Amino acid sequence: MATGQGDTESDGESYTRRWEPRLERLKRGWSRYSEHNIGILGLVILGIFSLWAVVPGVFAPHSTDWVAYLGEPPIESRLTAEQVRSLPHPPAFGDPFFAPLGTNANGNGILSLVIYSASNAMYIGLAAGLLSSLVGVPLGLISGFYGDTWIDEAIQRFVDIMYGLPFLPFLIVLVAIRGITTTNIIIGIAVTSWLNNCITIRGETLSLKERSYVESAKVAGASDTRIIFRHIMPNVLPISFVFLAQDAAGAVITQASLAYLGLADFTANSWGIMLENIKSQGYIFDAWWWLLPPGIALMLMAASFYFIGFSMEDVTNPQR
Amino acid sequence: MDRPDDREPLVEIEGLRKLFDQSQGIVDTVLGREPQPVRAVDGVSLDIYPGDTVGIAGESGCGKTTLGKLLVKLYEPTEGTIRFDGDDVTDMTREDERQFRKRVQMIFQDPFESLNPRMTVYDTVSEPLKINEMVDGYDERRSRVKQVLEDVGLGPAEVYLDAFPDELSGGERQRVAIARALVVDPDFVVCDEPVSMLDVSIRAGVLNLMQDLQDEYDLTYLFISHDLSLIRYMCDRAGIMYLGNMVEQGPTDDVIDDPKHPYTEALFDAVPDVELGDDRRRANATGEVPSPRNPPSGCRYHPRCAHIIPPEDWGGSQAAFRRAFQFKLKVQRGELDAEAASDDGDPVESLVEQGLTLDVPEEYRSEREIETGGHRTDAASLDLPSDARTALDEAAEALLDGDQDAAVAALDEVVTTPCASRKPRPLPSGTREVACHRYEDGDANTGAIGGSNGGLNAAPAED
Amino acid sequence: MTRISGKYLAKRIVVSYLTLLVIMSLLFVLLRSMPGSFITSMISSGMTNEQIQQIRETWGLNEPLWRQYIDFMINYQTGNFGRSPTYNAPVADLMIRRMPRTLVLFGATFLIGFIIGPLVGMYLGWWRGSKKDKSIFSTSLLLYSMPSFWISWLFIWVFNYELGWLPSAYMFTQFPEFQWTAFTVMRDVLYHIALPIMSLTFIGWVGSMLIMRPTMNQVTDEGYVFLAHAKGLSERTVMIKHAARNALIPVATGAVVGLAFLIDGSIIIENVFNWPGMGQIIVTSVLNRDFPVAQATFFLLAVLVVIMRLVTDVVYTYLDPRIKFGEGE
Amino acid sequence: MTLLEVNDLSIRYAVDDGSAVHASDDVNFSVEPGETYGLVGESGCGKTTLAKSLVHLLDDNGYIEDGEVWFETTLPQWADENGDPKQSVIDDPDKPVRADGKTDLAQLNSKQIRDIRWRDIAIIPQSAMNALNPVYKVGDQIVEAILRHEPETTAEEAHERARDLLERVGIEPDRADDYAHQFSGGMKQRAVIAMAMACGPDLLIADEPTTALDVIIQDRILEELEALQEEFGVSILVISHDISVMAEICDRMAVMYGGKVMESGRTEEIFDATANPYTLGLKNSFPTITSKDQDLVSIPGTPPTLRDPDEGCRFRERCPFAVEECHAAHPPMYDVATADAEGRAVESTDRRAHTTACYRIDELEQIRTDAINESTWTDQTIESR
Repeated sequence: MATGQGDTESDGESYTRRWEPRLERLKRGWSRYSEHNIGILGLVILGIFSLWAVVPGVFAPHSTDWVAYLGEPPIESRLTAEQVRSLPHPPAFGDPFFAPLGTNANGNGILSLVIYSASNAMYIGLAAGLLSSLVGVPLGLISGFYGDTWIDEAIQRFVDIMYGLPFLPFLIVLVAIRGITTTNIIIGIAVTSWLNNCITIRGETLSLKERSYVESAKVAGASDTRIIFRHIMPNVLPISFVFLAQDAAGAVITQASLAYLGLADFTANSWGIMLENIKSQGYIFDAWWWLLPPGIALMLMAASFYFIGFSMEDVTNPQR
Repeated sequence: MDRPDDREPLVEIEGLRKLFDQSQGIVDTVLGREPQPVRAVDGVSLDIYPGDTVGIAGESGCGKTTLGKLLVKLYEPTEGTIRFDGDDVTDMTREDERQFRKRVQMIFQDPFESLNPRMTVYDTVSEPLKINEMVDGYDERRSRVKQVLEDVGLGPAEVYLDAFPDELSGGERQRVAIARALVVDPDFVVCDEPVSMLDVSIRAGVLNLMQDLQDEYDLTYLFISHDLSLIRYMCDRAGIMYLGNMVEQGPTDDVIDDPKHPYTEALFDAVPDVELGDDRRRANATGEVPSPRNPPSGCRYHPRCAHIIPPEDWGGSQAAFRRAFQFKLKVQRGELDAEAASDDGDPVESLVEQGLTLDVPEEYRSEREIETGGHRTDAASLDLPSDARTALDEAAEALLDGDQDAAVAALDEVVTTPCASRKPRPLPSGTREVACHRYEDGDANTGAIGGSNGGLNAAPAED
Repeated sequence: MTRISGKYLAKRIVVSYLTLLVIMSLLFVLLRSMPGSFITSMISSGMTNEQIQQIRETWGLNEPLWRQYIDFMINYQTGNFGRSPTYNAPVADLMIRRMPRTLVLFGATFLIGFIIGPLVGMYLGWWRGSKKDKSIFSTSLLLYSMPSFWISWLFIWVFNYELGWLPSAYMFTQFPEFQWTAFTVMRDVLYHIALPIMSLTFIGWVGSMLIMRPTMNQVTDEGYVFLAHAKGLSERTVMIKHAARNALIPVATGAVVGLAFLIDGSIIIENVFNWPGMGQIIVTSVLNRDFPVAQATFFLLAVLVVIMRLVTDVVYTYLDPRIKFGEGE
Repeated sequence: MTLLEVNDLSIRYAVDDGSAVHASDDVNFSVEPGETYGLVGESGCGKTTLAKSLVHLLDDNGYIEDGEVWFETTLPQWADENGDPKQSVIDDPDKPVRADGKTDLAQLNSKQIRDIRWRDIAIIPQSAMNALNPVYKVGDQIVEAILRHEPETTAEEAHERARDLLERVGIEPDRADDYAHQFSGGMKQRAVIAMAMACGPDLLIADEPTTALDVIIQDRILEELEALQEEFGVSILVISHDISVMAEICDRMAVMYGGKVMESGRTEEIFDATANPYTLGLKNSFPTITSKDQDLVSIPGTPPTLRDPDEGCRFRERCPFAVEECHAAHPPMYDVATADAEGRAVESTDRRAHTTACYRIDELEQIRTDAINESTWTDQTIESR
């Protein structure tokens, strides 16, 4: 935008004056958001998971290579037959070792594994959510802004066809073909999850561009890019954040489902893989301390994204 | 109200037409569906002189807002030309368009929608300056914005500059919208229902402000409103639109005090007024506005018109013809069929009596209509010529046989009107222009108009 | 109530068919772009040269690519899905046996989910903002966040492992001690399908609730709901007959999304419960590199989605009398 | 005998921050049988709230704080064979029924009021355009109302009546089988009116009955309302901001501002002997179609928010005639006739008389003269925000 450079000449004071009302609005938005208990709860949960993801060592009692009875690497001795038979070991608090959520069949601490896996889920969720926003929002904006032209028609036809694809089978085939890596899983999820994003943003854009403030910008001679970026995008972005959160939640669950089906990058630590392990090693009904924590962690991670998303939706809903 | 002839019009509109296509998907095109466009503006000509306030009035769907948006180039016309200060607006270079955008602005109806909720008052008002690179530097821009805000009565401006629209009342918002329009110091402003969303006690303030600003900024207004009393208050000249056509235009006081077009007459009769009290006449018009997708042929208003013109060989009265024509319309629309005939008495008579009723206010109804709640009228008391009466009976019989086409055919011979066959041209009549067949020939039918220049109507305006 | 013109229906069917053609082309491209040769993945070590040649023949791999594409498209439209190397049987036969099983599971959960979801959504939307709404809504989001295989395990654990009430796998009792009659078979299938359906609907209903709740809430502000109250109708009548009936309209469109969710869900559930349907086979075939099967399963699931979308479209027109497809307005 | 008697009715809206919006405060008025009574005022003055509260149709956060709504009717289960309340009900102190047979609607619970709605008091809502349910046939929606309140009616009878009602308001009876989207705007409005008359109510509340309509149709609808009133003797409570419409159809009216009644009386009295600064200001501020060269004067400032308002006169901040006294308390209703005749301020107890809420009623002549002057309204420093 060639028209925006005038602002640089202003002094610092006028900048503070200009930002004040915006801060004020943010505050008001926050106070509306914080009316929702689940919104706060979502942020708290996500906050904890973020800490786990960034500094897992602070929270985890031991590393992921720790083995029951033997301790942290380097490990020189081997487990006795009796010790092996006691695995997976239920929660133990110091006797014979410290593992508050027990161990898996290999003797690794469940709590540590759960904490160290947070970063993987977080990464997949945010990356897939962001990616699908990055595809869906611009396409939705363009499709809506040029509504009823061939551009719109082409994008909508494409979306239509993509909706005809069964999501998980498509993902399975895609991942099987392209190779099972975290990146491919993220791309696979994003390839299908941008559709809702695009459709909603398009609908919103279609209605926004009929607003008279958009028309008066046109009368003033504003270019298409100015109208899209200055007048329409700021008003659809909050909604796209809602979708980002929901897509992130969906991505976390989808990744776990793929892991369950055996389509996961088994070099990484993830809750889905922990669950796949309990199945493949046959301890589903024998080791609740192994079955429950990763599932609950998955559920809470996805739920926190949903909680945030739906609370935000209420803030962005102009009706209320 | 006579304007000096040496003035050049600021805006000249000629034969302006705007059709909105229904959106057509690829598949529709493949399957060969016929598009049926909405004829929003359909052949409007109008001159606007500098310093004037020209009012455009009409019911919803008459195309007045579309006309306004065409004038500020929000829409491209399908046909016709708009000249602004001598330059054709539809065919402009980039630089010309830049100049045009500085000189022409628009104020919108809904102050709650016309301001971007995420921009402060300063951002909103300064935007046209930024876009058109009119004032350099933040500080100059800010002082220009302040000055305009104070001009529109939002003073001290400091209080408002950093406010967001949702912190302002409706009246304040509309003032901000006016400030945004005026900040580039335009020549011509289109005002689309600028006060219709405001409270009565606030309205007058905004209207008076607009009048003051007109002098101060040397403005020409196009004032669009459905509220005729506002048009009267604000405008020097008024144009009345109906279904995309301009049916009458002229000096406001003349148009309102002595409406010539039957539609204008009905429109003004319909406005309730504190001062008239019981003396008020109601609007003598039948039915409602038809769809602009499929408007009536000829004069768009003829199906509702009280003064519809009978054919030359019509032996009866105009009032009788109007009823006979309503009969025909009802048959065409399928509103009259065998089921409607009552069991008691002659079914033919019953159908004729129903078909001849007029859907008008009570003061225009026949006695029988008032008695029956508007569902029957007395055919015998009407001055119907015998051939028409025969045609009506024939049509009724055809209806009883369930043959709608035959019924229409039976009426086509006798019940025809020039109003339906060709479109009236807007012709000068006294101080104004009226598009009505009654004013086309000095010697025809009504004689309602004296000394009209009959030379102009040689070629019927047919499209 | 016939509001759908034949012309419109024809148009929708043409569009659906075109969609399928594009999906098939996509499938063709996907499978041909696999790393490594397409054929190597289908050849197992024990195959004779003749068999390999036969595979090459069936897949027309000796032909140029465009020729392969055309053959593929024609074969698929005539129901010729090729032969499965792992099952050593025509893929079509396999599909015909498996498809009904998936449809039963899928149909049942779809129906139950789309009854419970809108009902709950109706109540929550009507009482939006109440304590009940808040607690039920957040609980349902928690459910929605559960991986379906995990919740299935929990169900199996409780109802099979601990209580022993319901079987945890397969479609029939493996070594039945009862007489095989239509009735006992039905009962046996119902007995086996109970847990899969429970697990799937436990999560599946939330999707349609999420659409119903906000639309229901919007509808409460409509003039006709106000008028229904003003007419003196009971709250229940207003809620169900006037509000919910209108709020259902967008749910029909949203059903497409819920549908995709349920298909994904049933794939997982079939694998958990060893339900011998298409969801199970698509995973095993991909993992076993049995591409003829994977391809056909994928295709048929796409057909299912496309048909269901067609159905929701038709349902939509019945729900909303304002929509009269295929004519001027 | 009055049909409706509203005494000291106060309505509040609860707001999130714990304060309350005083949508209407100590409002008194009464409606006679067969009369058209108007509540006129700008948006947010509480007129719609007031009307809706009569039959408990407020939004969820609205509630009746105080006051009585006596209406000439009784619940079906409290009625004897003549439709009058049984003596035992009148004697029962727990039942809000008076000896003259009126029931206090404000005290009915939400189930009881549903029996009153439509049967006794019908509403034509503000947006009659979307008051028809799009998914049901128009006729069926009328039938629904009939069957609700007259369960002994058969479906065929109800259908027949629905068709008659439509025909009565000028719609082809066959169109009963059409859906709302097949109706034009004017027809929808007529259909809602037909529906409102379905159970023969005694009072019709018409909330902005013509606002969304084009002027020619508006004209016809107003005529239709007048005709219905003549035919059925129904009383109409009209709510509108459009003073011209009100002047045309109302017998009596109350001018409302900020939740209070500022002036009430017969329509001619209010227009010809205006006695309140607000009404005077309002008259100054809207154009009429008949007068040439008018000068409009707006009332400075904006209407109050009504969030926990103070004690003073609601209009004083915008009133050029405000004096010290106006800050202390909102004025009571004074009798205008006495003030005009004797120049004295006498509180009025007669709610049918022409009354006004202004302390300076004793200087009425002077106020009227000054109010015409534009400078009276512009030459004052009133904070605009």
